[in-house]
Amino acid sequence: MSWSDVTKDPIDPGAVLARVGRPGDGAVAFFAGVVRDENEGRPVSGMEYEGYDEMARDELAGIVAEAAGRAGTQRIAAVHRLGRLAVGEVSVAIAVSAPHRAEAFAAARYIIEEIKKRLPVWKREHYLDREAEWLEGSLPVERGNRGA
Amino acid sequence: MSWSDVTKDPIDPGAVLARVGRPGDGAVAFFAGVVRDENEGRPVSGMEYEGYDEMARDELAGIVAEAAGRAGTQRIAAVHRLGRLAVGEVSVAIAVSAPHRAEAFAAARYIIEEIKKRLPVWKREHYLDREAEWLEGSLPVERGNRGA
Amino acid sequence: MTETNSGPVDVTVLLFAAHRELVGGARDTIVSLPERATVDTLLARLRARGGGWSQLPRRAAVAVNRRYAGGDTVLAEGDEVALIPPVAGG
Amino acid sequence: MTETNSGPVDVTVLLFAAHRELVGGARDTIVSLPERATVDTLLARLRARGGGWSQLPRRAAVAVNRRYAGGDTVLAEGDEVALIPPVAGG
Repeated sequence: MSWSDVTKDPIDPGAVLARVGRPGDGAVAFFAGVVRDENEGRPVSGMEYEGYDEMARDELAGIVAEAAGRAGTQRIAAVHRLGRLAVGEVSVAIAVSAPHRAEAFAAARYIIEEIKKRLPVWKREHYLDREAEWLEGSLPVERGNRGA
Repeated sequence: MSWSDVTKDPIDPGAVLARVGRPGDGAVAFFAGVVRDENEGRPVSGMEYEGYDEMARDELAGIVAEAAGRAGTQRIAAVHRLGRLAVGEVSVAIAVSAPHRAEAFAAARYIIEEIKKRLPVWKREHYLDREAEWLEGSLPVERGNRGA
Repeated sequence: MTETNSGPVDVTVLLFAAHRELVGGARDTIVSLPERATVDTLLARLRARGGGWSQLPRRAAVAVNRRYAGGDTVLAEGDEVALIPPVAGG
Repeated sequence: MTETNSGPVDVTVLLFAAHRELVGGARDTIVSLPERATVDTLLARLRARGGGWSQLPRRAAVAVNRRYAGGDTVLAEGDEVALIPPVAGG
């Protein structure tokens, strides 16, 4: 069964990878987002992730379920980190196993793209040379009313 | 620097992942091919990979260099296994880190597609219920003469 | 959630990130609204408070009870209404 | 590799996987060819040996000294010529 989480605990890529795979799967795709040491030429010291935790958890589970439906695999694991992260720390990790590679790649890619569009998470970049600031993001498109 | 190998030793995905990444890279993409327990409905007991070792090593290094040029990253690791593999064992693993996710995904995908087109490796599938056989593959397209 | 069919409704408003800082740092605030008020009514009320509140975007993404919802969504007693600034996860 | 400009040339032929089994299991075989023989000349000679050899594909992918090479590639003394069955890595 698929698994997802939004957490303040550090992410271990190996543990995320270990959640997928079964004897009928020939392909494993994995993606990790990592805090960079610079952004548009400015030296970065770290990143602070704020989330609407309860909704982010539901939304991530929804994104994973959509990817599972499209790819025809239930072997998906996705986790997003919150809190203050240092350069080089993993902010998001996604693992998918599937019988063949096209579905595995497509599902991993779908999940990271939807996270960037919809997951209620915000990041404040901390710089070496000036005050921290919230990064510009994407306005989520409404996906049906509350009853939908 | 990029790294590649063709080997009879078991592949450790974590060790391949650990070969990429640097502080300026925000994205890590990874792919692993795994021996499946069935193929077109036939139960499979394992896979035997034969390679033209010396050429395969050169060809994989060439594929990785091409991917590095396209993606603009030197943080690539790729390894292909030879010999007899059990179901669930990793036959190929590819890790790429890059500043952004599009290049990382594209490079990982390019490498596995080119491996399947060009790497001088053959596989003989072993079945539970009948004799092993060589799987059909793709005829490599000649890429320039020997002096090219 | 069942709507009460008489009198005002109280909803909990949640603010995050840049929005939260705009109004001075509180994540939750309770707002009383007339019966059958919509998300858009709520946003207009919040902006009318003046100060940092007036700088909240005129149209924002909103989640009602943790699902994205349109401006014409009618609010009910006890709803959790979150203003969602442009998201930047990953 | 420098070509010798007189007499026959000896090349090492490598066979793999299904090709290797077709001719009875030896990976390497030395073949003597006339001066300026090409890859296609070599393939024709091998097929002419009869038995399993005659079942080698008429046109196969070939690598000369570990690089893919065309049928009109001229062979030189000491070249390593590999017949490459359709590949199936990954």
